Amino acid sequence: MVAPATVAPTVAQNRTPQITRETALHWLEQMMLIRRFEEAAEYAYTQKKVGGFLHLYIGEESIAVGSVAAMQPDDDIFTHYRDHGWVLARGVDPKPAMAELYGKATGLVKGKGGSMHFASVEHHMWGGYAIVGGHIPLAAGMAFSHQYLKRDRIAFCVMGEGATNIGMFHEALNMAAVWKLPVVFLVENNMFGMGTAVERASATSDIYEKAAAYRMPATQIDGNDIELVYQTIQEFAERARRGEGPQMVEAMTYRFKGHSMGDPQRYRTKEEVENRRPDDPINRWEKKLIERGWANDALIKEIFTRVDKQIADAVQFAEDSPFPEPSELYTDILVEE
Amino acid sequence: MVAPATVAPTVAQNRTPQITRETALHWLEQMMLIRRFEEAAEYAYTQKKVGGFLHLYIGEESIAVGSVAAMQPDDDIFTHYRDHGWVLARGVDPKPAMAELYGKATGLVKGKGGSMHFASVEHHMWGGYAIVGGHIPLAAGMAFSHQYLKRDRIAFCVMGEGATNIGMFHEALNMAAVWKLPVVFLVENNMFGMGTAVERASATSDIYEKAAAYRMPATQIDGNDIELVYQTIQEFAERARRGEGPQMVEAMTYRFKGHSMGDPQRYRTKEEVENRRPDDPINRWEKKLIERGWANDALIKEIFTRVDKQIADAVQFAEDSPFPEPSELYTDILVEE
Amino acid sequence: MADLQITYRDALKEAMREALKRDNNVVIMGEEVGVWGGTYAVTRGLYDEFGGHRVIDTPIAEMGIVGVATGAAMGGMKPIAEIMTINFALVAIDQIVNNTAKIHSMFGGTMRAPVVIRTAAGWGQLAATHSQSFEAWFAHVPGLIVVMPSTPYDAKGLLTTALYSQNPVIFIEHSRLYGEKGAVPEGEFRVPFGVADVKRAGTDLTIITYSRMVHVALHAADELVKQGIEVQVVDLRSLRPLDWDTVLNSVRKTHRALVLTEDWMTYGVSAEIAARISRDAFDDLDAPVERLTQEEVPLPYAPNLEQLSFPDEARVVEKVKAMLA
Amino acid sequence: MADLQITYRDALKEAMREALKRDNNVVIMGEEVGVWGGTYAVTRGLYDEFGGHRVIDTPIAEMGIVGVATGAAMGGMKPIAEIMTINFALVAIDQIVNNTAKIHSMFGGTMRAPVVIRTAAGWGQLAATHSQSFEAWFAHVPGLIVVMPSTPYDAKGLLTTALYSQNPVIFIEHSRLYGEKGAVPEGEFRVPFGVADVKRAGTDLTIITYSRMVHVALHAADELVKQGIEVQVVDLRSLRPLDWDTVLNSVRKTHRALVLTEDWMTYGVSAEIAARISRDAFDDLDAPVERLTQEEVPLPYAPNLEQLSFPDEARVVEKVKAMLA
Ligand SMILES: Cc1ncc(C[n+]2csc(CCOP(=O)(O)OP(=O)(O)O)c2C)c(N)n1
Ligand SMILES: Cc1ncc(C[n+]2csc(CCOP(=O)(O)OP(=O)(O)O)c2C)c(N)n1
Ligand SMILES: [Mg+2]
Ligand SMILES: [Mg+2]
Repeated sequence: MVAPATVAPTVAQNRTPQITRETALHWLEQMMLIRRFEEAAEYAYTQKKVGGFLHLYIGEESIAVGSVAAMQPDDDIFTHYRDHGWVLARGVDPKPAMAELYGKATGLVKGKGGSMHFASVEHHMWGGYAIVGGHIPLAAGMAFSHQYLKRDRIAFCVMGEGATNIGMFHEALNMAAVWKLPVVFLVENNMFGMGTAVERASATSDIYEKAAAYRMPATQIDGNDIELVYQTIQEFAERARRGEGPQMVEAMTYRFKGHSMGDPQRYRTKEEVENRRPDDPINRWEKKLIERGWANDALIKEIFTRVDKQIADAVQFAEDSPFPEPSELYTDILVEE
Repeated sequence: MVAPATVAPTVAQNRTPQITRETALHWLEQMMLIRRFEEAAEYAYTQKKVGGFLHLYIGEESIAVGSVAAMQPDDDIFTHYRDHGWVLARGVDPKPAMAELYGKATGLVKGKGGSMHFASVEHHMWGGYAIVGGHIPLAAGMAFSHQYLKRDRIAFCVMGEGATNIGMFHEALNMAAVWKLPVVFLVENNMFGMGTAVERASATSDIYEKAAAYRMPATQIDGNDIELVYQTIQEFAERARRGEGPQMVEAMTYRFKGHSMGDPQRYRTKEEVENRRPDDPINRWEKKLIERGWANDALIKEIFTRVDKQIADAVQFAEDSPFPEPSELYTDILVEE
Repeated sequence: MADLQITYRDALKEAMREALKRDNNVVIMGEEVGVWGGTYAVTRGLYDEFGGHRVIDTPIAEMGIVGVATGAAMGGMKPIAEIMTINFALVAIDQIVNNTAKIHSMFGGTMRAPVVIRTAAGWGQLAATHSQSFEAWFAHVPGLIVVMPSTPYDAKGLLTTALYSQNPVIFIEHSRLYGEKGAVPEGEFRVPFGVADVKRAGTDLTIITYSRMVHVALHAADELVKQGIEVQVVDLRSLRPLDWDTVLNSVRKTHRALVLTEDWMTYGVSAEIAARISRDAFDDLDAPVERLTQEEVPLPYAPNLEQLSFPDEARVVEKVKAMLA
Repeated sequence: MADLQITYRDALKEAMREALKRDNNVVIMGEEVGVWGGTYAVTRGLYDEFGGHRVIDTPIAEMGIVGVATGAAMGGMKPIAEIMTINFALVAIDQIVNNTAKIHSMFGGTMRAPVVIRTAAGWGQLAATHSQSFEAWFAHVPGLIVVMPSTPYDAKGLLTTALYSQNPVIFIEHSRLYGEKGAVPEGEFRVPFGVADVKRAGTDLTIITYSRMVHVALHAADELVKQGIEVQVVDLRSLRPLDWDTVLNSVRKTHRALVLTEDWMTYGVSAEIAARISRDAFDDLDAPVERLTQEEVPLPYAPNLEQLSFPDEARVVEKVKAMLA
């Protein structure tokens, strides 16, 4: 008989900062951009200008922003339907992003994908996918192409903790490990898959333990600590890039909003959510910047005002854009040849 | 970063024998019955009396016989297409078993299943299944019914090491662990999935390590040591029965024949196979019986002769039996109601 | 007993509640069926009433859900496995087709797997992977019963039949019908499988349809009446088994048939219906059997494109008029 | 260049070998494609010739195989994913339908996933889960190309086209055709998608079919000739896209159509073909379109029952004669 796997985080949590003030401020701005983008999206949803499912990333922004900062620009990202943060962190213009939510022709993918399918190939952001776990083998496949074609690129695969219970996750991790593919699996453990708390759905609540089945290096970190995210992803990405095979990072976080719009949230109390507020990654980072003397209230206000303007412009752009031509219904089904 | 899971076998390999001479001789007879049954089946296949796929268990008989000895008669077994050994070990008459191979109306399942789908509900043997991994959730479901209905029964799920790379395996293990279902997962690691050596297909060649992802007790044993199989299954079955949740046993073994009939076996050398011969579980058990003074050559010969007779009768029965009526093509599709 | 005006959603819930009450072997398992109350609120309240051991939240693992439910059914239970939407049935389809549908036949009739697999079709700016119709796939498979109710009455009656059945049933609801109200008798009653329902009598043309499209057909029929055209609307209710007599009798009366479905046309449900009518009513038809279906595209998100993808009342009216012109 | 008499198996292998030679982006991945040489020996020799980095053995993980191949295709490669038999495509079908088929459309045309998914249909006492035909399912899905060649010539030409295509192709071979010989030109050539082939000209009746059933039809036609009946045999070659002109022109000539397939009838391929002919050739038909298909049962193992399940030459002859009587 066996003891459960003894896997444990090793990334030093107390490193000296390796980033410049400029970077630090940029991260704050990016996180706030994501936050405001989603708040605007939420509002537009209540106005029935955005439809379908809308999964907000509010409270988790540090993971996308910290991770992207640690990547090379031509590393490839695959994520799930909770994808706004990843696209914006990657530097995609909020205008086509907002237009995509509005289902407009000027949207990121011409209004064909909506919230769940943001993508920008030019930014090596290969999209949000809406079948839980379905994108995990795709990311492994992209990594396969890098390895095969001897490209100095790696793939990132972002998913929720709930996705680690579906078979596709395991098939992809095993194949990645057998072939030593350059891919980092990044689990955003926000404690719930829809309304199901992690411990009710997964035999282990510490998702990084699952990497042991594939002898894959793995760690669990505080995902709301943006600097730690950055350092950890750097470390694990380097390992993958050096040919040490796939890696896993589990970033602990919390989703402040419902799973999607219209979630009755019977599965948690208002108090539980309120108790997590101090953990808001944006507030935490703000505080840290002030502590370090890198920012003051005035500067922060200036940044946030800039963000507000950008989002207002994005909304205006989306509002003003036309819907796709009816003929677009029949395009892009097959590549013409 | 993490070290790989530190799971390790704990079953004492040197226990004093807990079985009687009578049991020991019965095991020898059962193993030989399986062996001869399959040799007869192989011959019938070359005669084109048996068709389709025929997956032989030759060299692995100790796992089925030792395991079944450790079960209660109403514990439920699910296995894959390499199922002859399990059905015979469970005490099913070789006559309808052989008739099933012949596709006769008197077969175990009326000639509708063939080699891959042996079953006998009366013996709590729920069948061989031919989609790799497909039966694993079924066994968990049977265990679910035992737990829900408060029945003092447990389920056994037998599979090859190759099946542990498919998603269904992981979904079922996780669900079994979350719900603490009374099920024992028994992996027959015969070193190959068809022609793919375990280390070419699985990130870990020690399959029992995969249980760590589900915090599931697991062990790896020499599956060709029938007594060890018996002791281990007893121990793990008891744990499952006591409500300690799912368990995993990995039994190391070796398949002497090709994967199915007509396997060119390009993936291993003749020498490799010959080098494993001393490990033949029947020979090993014979020797041990003689060592213990429980048998001599004459007695063994007597047992084998009895087996030969039984198999000859089974073949005769199969030969003499009629094919199903043509109208049987349309029966058993839906339960009539 | 009196009829109640209740929603399709509540009709389904009532059928399940009655089953949970009368039969301890019945359990519901699926994602968010318990604490959440079902993403479409169909199971809301059942977790509180019957407890977490009867209304069971599962991990996101559809193969596991269907497989475990099937194994439990083999062990004597009567599980309802909920697959949140029919799109997610794809990850479970091997279990459905190779296990659930075949347990009985593959083992020569010695076992049964009477699972009810409930799932929801539908759409609403959910884009390409979340707006699909796969009923033709399931209905292609011997060993399965495939049901697609259109009204609260049928929903409850058919689900009750499913919950008494010894066979595996794929029960496909429609997310856009959950709020639809209709008259439903109090207490238990059954609607048999394989019995189509003439939802509206008419003489000029038969529309053969099922699920949400029944309503589109009925609205179109109301409009057509104003233009002097009397359409008969046949609701298939179950796609497997198919009630062929009702369809044929109707077409023999009206001499014209339109098959109306929400799935893709090519190799879809409408193909089978049209092929059969064309053959069996060859001498009775005054015009070719026509089909009106979803446009053959992966559904885009943009609301205007989505609207263009499905047959609506106006398009049905237009089509019927063209067929009678 | 001269024609060679080679098998369907070798024709497929040649198409792959040429692709592996000309295009470094081409790899083959699947279970037992490498060291074993393919369970049906289609890839035999390619591992030795091109190495394990081009001809790649995988774990038993069909979702993973298709997903990885699709991701690699998005990364610029041209992978051939082999699914050992079409039955195992069920565990991978979510990847095929929700990823491979939709990558291009769902992201507004900004990405491509030009994977070739090769798999084998077939049977031979393999029982219920190993003897199925799912071509109707795949052909139902916009975004996929579905090919089912019947001859070595078509096999090589269509696979070559697939290997140049920028779209995902489901390439369904037939295990009972691998040994079939036929004339195949040396070197590279292509057979386009969506072009049916009149495998035999005739005037009395059109048989529309594909894959192995083409041979059954041709044998039946030989027999029928002796009885004075001239049958035209149309081989669809690809089920999606469908070459409708060739089918219609043939039926307009013969006025009678029989659709012959190896899949189950209800909601199967034959339904679409029959429905379309019935509509588009409504005034040209002298008799209803008939269908001859596999019996609608999970295939039993017993050889006599299996034999009864599939249309054979005799049954085709009988059916054609009945249609002309
Ligand atoms: C295969 C599949 N099953 C179910 C769903 C419905 N669903 C969408 S998101 C979700 C929860 C996923 O949770 P997690 O992976 O933790 O990500 P999070 O939403 O928490 O970020 C579920 C069940 C789906 N989209 N796909
Ligand atoms: C889903 C699926 N994929 C592929 C196959 C073909 N197949 C049959 S047996 C087998 C190997 C299984 O190996 P293992 O699980 O180790 O069992 P063993 O045969 O060695 O006892 C394969 C690939 C299958 N039956 N099902
Ligand atoms: Mg989550
Ligand atoms: Mg094996």
